[in-house]
Amino acid sequence: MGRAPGDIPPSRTAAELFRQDIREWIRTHAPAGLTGPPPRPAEAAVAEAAMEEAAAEAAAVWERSLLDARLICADWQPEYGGSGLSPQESLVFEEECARAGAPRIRRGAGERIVGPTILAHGTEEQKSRLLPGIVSGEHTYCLAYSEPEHGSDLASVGTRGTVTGDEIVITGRKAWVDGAERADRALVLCRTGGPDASGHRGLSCVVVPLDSGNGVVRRVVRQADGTADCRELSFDRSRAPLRDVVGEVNGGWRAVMTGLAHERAGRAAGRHLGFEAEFWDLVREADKTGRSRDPVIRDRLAWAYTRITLLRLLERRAAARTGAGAVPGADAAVTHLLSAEYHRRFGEIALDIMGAPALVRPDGDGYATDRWQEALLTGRAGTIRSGTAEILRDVIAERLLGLPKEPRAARRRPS
Amino acid sequence: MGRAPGDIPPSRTAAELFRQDIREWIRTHAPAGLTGPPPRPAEAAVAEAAMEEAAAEAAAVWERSLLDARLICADWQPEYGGSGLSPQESLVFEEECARAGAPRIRRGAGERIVGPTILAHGTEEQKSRLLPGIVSGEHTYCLAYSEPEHGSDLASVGTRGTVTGDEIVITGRKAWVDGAERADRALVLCRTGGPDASGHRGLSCVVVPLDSGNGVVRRVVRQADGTADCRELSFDRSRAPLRDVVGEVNGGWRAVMTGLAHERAGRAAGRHLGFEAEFWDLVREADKTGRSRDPVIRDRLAWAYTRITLLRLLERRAAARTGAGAVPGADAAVTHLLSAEYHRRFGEIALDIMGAPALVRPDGDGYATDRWQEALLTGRAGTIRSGTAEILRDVIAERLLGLPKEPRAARRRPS
Amino acid sequence: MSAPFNDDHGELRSTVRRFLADKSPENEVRRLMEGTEGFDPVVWKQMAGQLGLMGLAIPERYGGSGASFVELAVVLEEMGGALLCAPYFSSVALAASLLLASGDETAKGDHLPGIASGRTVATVALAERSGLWSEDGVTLEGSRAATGGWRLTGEKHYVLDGHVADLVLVVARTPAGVSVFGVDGAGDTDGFTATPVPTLDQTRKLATLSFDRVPARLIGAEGRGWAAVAKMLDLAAIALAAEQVGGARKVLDMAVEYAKLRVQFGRPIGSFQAIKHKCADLLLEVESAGAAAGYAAWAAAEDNDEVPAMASLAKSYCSEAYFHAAAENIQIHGGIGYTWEHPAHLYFKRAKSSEILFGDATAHRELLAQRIGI
Amino acid sequence: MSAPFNDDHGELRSTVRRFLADKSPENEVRRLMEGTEGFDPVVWKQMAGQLGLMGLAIPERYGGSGASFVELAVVLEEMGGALLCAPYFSSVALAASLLLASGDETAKGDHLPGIASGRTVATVALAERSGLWSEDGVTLEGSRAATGGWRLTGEKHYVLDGHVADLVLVVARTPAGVSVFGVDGAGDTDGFTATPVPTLDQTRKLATLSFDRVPARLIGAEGRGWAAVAKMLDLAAIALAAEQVGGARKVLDMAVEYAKLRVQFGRPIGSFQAIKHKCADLLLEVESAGAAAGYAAWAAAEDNDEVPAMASLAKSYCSEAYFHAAAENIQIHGGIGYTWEHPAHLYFKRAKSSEILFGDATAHRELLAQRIGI
Repeated sequence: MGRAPGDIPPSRTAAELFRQDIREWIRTHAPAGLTGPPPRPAEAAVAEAAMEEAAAEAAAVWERSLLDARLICADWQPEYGGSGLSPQESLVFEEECARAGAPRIRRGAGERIVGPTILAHGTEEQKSRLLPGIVSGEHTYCLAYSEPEHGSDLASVGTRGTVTGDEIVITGRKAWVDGAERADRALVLCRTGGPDASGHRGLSCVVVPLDSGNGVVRRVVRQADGTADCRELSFDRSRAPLRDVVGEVNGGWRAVMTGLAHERAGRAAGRHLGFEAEFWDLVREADKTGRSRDPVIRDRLAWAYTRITLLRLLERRAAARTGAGAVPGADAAVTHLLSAEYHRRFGEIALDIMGAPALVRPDGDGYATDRWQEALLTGRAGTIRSGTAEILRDVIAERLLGLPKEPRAARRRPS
Repeated sequence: MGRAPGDIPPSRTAAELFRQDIREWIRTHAPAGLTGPPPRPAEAAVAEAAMEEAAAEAAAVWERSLLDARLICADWQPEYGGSGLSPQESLVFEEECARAGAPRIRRGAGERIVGPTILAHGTEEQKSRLLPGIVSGEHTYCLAYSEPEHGSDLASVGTRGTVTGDEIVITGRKAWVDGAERADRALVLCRTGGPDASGHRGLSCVVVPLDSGNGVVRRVVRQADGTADCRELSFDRSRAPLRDVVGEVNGGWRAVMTGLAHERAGRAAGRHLGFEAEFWDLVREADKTGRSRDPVIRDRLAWAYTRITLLRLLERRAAARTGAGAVPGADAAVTHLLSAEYHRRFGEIALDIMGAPALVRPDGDGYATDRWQEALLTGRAGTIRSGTAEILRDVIAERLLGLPKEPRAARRRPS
Repeated sequence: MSAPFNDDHGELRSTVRRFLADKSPENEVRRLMEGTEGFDPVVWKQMAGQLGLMGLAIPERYGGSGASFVELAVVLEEMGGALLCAPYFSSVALAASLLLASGDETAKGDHLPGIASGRTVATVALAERSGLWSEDGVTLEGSRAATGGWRLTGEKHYVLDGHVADLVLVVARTPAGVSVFGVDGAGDTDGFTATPVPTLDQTRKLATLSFDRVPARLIGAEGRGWAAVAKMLDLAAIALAAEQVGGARKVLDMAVEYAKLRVQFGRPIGSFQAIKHKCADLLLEVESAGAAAGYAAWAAAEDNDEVPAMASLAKSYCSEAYFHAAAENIQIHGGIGYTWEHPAHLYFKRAKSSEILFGDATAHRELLAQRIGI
Repeated sequence: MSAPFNDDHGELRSTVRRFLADKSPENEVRRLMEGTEGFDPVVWKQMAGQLGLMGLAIPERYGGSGASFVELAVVLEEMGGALLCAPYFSSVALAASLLLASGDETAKGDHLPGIASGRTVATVALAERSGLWSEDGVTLEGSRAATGGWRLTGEKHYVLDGHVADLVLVVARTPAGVSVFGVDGAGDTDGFTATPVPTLDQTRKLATLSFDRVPARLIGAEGRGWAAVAKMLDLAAIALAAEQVGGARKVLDMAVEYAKLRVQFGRPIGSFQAIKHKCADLLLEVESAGAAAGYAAWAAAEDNDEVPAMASLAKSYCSEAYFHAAAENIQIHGGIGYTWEHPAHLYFKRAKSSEILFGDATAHRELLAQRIGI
């Protein structure tokens, strides 16, 4: 009788006991200047912004403490540098950091995608060798799957990987690579199969060093929101050791799918905490101008609060399910889609509330934006990255509801 | 320089000159008791309802006057019983009838679909023989295209038509037949082609008498809105003269397409006049309860008024274009879709405004509904009939925007 | 289809589901909805006797089994899915909740055991002609009779199962303010008439009650009734939200099943992206609705201070999700889905009615804004 | 794609379209939007001289060609489609409209010929820090100087092209009420500064103007200025709606072209129903927007009593249609559509900005409700 944990916030589960410990630990370890005083989620975003400007020293102390306590990639097993936190405990850790105004320290694509992919499909040797470097920050990874010509259609990937002795040699071009600027390694999806291995057959995932001597060229691509980061990588006979293929050679598709599910789950994870802080900040803006007394605006704010709450509840459910052994799969598409579509709409609501002042950007080089303008713009990217909203709906309908796939036209042979 | 007529309401076009004449004609010919006094569109619906109860005599006088003036199917050429009104003039006639509170007298599917199909694809002999009977009301038609198994997929029609000498013999079952109760003839879509003529090849349209001696059985189907009309027809070796095939034998698909476009155009035609009347009645209800002071309700009412206005403008455009010689085609899908989706939403808004009183139906046999409940329920049918909203969007995208068709799976051979 | 997050059926859920599949199949629903009473007394007895459903969330000292609102929500979800025709919502979610909130030990002791055992069908009469479920809307007059005791005069509308209730809890206005009274609805109480009215949603009966100096017993303190009513309204919103989740799950299942089987244009219609994405959106909404209603029910069980906000959040979200799902279910079924024989319209009408009952989505979003301090 | 209802290009439309294709291609738009001035004076002269665009809707007696708002709307539609960077909207749709509405023959005779010939770049300064385009929002003070004449003191914000205007029409408050004044913006007017501000939509420049006892000339009667401003606001709404239609048509064309060419999963993405239906919905909205803006422009040309309602109807509908189309254009393009190099974001930013300018869709729907008597 009753429901599974996660459905109902249990007051005395392991995760809640963990909450007391971790709250105390954060209180004693987060250096002054990092932690905002009031335990209100509304302050978290501000605190996170302040963090960027905080003395590098305080940040380094905090990182050191987290590393010592194995609280970076904390859900990974101790042998790889984590603490083996359950998904519920990880969520509690997120919540408590937000509550204390202490920034999480994350390892980007390495934590979100590459690690989970190696954990699921890598050899024991790969796990022991590669994962600790992600945790420690020694190596920073990016994900080089998409290509300019193929976008979300990863089965059409054309980048070649040629196995030569104990090496694999990569040539091709990758686009929409988040974090390529800072990364020193990429998990690259390439085509290693013969001419008859089209589509998702004959693909491999391999860790490639992004050394300048390795034929790798970075290209900066400016985005609609004004930011300009390296987002394209081209490989010209770039070499990687064969032992760094994750999953089988020609058997990379499963690794891709695992990575994508983790990517979506990771993008949704804990986002409601930031959303909630941002929401209350917007309410305060609306209070200032009196817009929060307008019934139409109130209706939209209540809508937004409802979505944030739903994200929180669904994330708890997801954590409970993953905690019970489920691999993030199609349901990661659900939370990612909800989260991305919420934030897209939030940006629109925010600008409606701001009114005329939203016409003007802050001073600054390039195309500086305030946070509401940024929300409006980046919101548009959220329903494109990690699979467009359209692809996510296909995934949800086919995998969760069992609806039949569309009849496919004959696939064009990838070039 | 400037725009085509229809875009801008021209003040001195032929249609506007016609308006003066027809307004005067209606004033002198509509019998007392039929015409409501105030020339406000808001009253038209009330007047139309009153009409139903008005003395049959007044209605008969009005019908006689309209017939004498050739104002039933008034856009058909004089040789078939009409006055050859241009589309703009037809619209003016609609508007003026609504303004005067005088009911239009229409000939249902005969006027909306069968007539236009015969005009486009029939022989001269068919036009002369069949059309005047539609105008006069001697014969009432219904459209028997869809089948229970195939719904909107008319190319899968399985009803057989076998040519035997100078007759065609029909066997099969048809569903979603509007007006089958009152009709004495049906335009039936049947499969006359051989076994290799699948899909839209090998179909024929034929006028079939619905005499009880002709193997025709009517079945009453009750609808979700509580109404119960004959809506299914089954044919068991029902016979029709071969000369009543409209278009070529096995060449019925073009006739089907013409009919559907006219059906959609006809369903949209003049509907904004009724919508407007209904809208103002709803506003009066909202005034009574004070709901019209609620900003969220005001926003929805303004939304509704906007859509009605757009329908009026788009209909004027469409009339101008048809007047300039265009055959109603994919753009009929546009106005029909707008109109159907508007009214679906209108029913929801109406119930939101009514609140708790909408929980209670009026007294009466069966499932009596008030007009707002009826709007809510029938609104759901509007986006299904005459092609679902999904099919209409395909039509719009493929024919107006030129987007490629979906790859088709191998079509199953119709049984 | 098994709903992907919905791994929380539990034994209660499957027991109730089996019972309803047996006792409340579609033909029974149609039989009862055409009648005036609107429920089957035999099934009602079984619900109480075999399953103990009426007393589920009533404390043991009043004859219940002392489970929580969470279990009640599971039952209501299943009933919503089956469109069960019975005065369960009115007796349990409304009347028992109001009695429990009243703080009146005598009234609780008098009435809850009857409700828990199913002997007493009870309801709450709150709204009046204006159709408001708010304190302002209460005008029915309670006055002290010269002979002692109280008399009620006025009309109540939109009273769930008011024509079959043995006990009617009436929210009235006395000189001291809003007060709750108990009225005997079953016997030939002088001055009291209950008239069933035809309903948009035929599976839930409503009545108009008229009171002409009807003797009544005060429940709780005079003039202090609104606090209990307000609490009941929150619980009613959560209970309706649970029902709505059950209904929404059911129509999504129907739509998905049909989309897999129905072939048009040579393909199952579920292979068309338009249908597929409709279903995907409905799944998102149904799962979100389930999360909202489930959490709200947990808050109700804990009786914590999240109840008011979560009640309005759940009611507004689940109302819209259910209506959307019920509407799209008709659309996906096409012409078939609009016929009287097909059950789609029953859910559609239930969805719209339960959206309107106790305040629509817009009204509850405004309440939510107030309750979170905007 | 040729828009199916859009068979009304006419010669003016094609002339303007060719001119803009030549003079305002994307690289020019990008060059000008990065600069401060925000327009190319050479092209500006050609617009006035070769095409006579500035004087199009200005009566002949003031040096214009006396065409109507309908023709002006055609030009604005094309400019919206090309994202022309120039102070055309501010000079023609705002300043000329306000002068024409002012009833001040002297002011019209003084200023309209300059605007019509393109010699005078003019604008209107109405909103202040609060960002309201309403009578309430006007606080900038106009007072009589001891030496005679008027002086203005205060700040104006969100002034279109305020930093390049030769003539600024300032809406100010004097003891008698709201009044309109002319201020020389070009020279070194004492106490007057115009500061360009960075804009969300870089293709339309805004400035903050500050006035410290700036000499100004009263236009129209003191205290009677709001009627003319209100009329100008209606015309500005219609003009913006026309621009929005042009922009929306353009992004729909872009999206459809891309959907036909871009292959994903072995098919052009335009063959996927999800994309197809998005485009179909956009077409409905773009055509509806075109009908609304066209009819509103006709009402403006006739100067009839439908203008206020149609202005709000067109502004609210076209704002949302354009934003929706611009947003879906990015979505349909995917990652490419979110890059700076791709023009999609320029339209997206223009769409959002023009939605906010002069009141957003919600505000105009409320106005519409008032104007039709709800």
